[in-house]
Amino acid sequence: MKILVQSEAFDLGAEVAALSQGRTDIGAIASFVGLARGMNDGSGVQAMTLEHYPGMTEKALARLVEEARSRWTLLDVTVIHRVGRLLPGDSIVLVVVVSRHRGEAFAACEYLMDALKTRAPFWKKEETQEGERWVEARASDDAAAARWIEP
Amino acid sequence: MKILVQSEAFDLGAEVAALSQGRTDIGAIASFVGLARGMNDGSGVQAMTLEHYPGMTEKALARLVEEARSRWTLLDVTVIHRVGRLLPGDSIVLVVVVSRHRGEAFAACEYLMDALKTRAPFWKKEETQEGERWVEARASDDAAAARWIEP
Amino acid sequence: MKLHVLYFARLRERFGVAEETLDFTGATAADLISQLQARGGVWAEELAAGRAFRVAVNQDIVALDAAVPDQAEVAIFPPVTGG
Amino acid sequence: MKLHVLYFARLRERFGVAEETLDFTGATAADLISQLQARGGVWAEELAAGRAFRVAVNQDIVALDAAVPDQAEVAIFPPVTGG
Repeated sequence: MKILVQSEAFDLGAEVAALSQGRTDIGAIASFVGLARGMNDGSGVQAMTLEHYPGMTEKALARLVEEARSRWTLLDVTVIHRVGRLLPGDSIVLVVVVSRHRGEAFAACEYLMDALKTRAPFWKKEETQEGERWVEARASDDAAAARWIEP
Repeated sequence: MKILVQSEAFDLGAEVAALSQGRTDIGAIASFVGLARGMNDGSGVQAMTLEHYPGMTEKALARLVEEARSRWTLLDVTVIHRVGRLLPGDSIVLVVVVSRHRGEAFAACEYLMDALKTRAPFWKKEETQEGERWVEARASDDAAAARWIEP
Repeated sequence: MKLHVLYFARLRERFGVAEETLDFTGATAADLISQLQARGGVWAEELAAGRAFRVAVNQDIVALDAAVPDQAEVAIFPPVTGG
Repeated sequence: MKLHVLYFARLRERFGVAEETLDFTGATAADLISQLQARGGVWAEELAAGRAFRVAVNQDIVALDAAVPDQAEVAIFPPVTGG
């Protein structure tokens, strides 16, 4: 398990290779990369700044990964989230899950993204033509996270 | 849309970069890589050979991608499937989907893998200690594909 | 009419044939399967009712009641196992 | 007792404070929110009932009825928007 919060860019290929190289028990690698878009809610976005809660962030991400590992049989997980100022097209977040079978890798990867969006202490501020604005939480993210709550 | 059937290895990082570089409209990149495992159904697998139906394969994959694009709003898709002899740890298949929002990228990526497993003409033959054997189709793959059939 | 028939994977190995051109007097994929079953031996065994195989006509997987046009490329193969 | 209180994102900007140490005589997170609301102005406005904010005690998000122990690190912030 590797969890990083960093300002630097990450390398998807290198992270996947680090998880899988030299192993012959992995059948499935599911990965997700989230990128900063140049347009959001109808406004051009020139840049965004990601703030976080140092100390809690790593702890919250580790908990989400542990939850995923208790739900599905996973072989390894990497989560990297960037902070600081990012430009449109820049990568923001990476989640890679490796497992024997694809169903588990897909489910855990999507679960981690949905959980991260609602439970990890990151906040986005966008720079637009109309000035700066904090991104508001989305009801669609709450709905996505709620899908995983077991009855 | 890029669809390739090839014996050569592919490079996940390079394929993702080719889809996303220079764009600022992509918010989500979901990708899947399937690997050859060294153990299957309780037997050690020394190697496998992937056979396909040249001509139909590309056509079948293109149809699956078109189906995914008609179901979800996607920005681009890459599918690469290897054929020939592969060793444990080697990559077999790559699916990358880019879209504005993560829900669509995840759904389309998983849909494409489930559909490919049941509808694209590839066959695996494994070399084990007990000799060669053709891999049998799995009921779990049929069940996974059936999830996407709309009522 | 003439058909070009292809076999893949386990069926190719069992039949010992990768492709052949044959005369066909039937109308549907089921008629072609019956014609091949009539060869007996592994043909009768592998194409028996209840055995899992797939038929593609001109590179589309079809149901057994599908029509087979003249000069069609017909492929017969086991359920697929790629990915 | 003493609490170390942190504010993030929009709330940090609105309050003009990133962190402070304060005396607390209540017991729960709701008591702390009441104490801060009593400052009036942006505090009363942003922490009013019905406003969306989150409270973490010692780096775990908690409900407002959660107990706040002495020397706790309490963080108050808007709903998160990362990823």
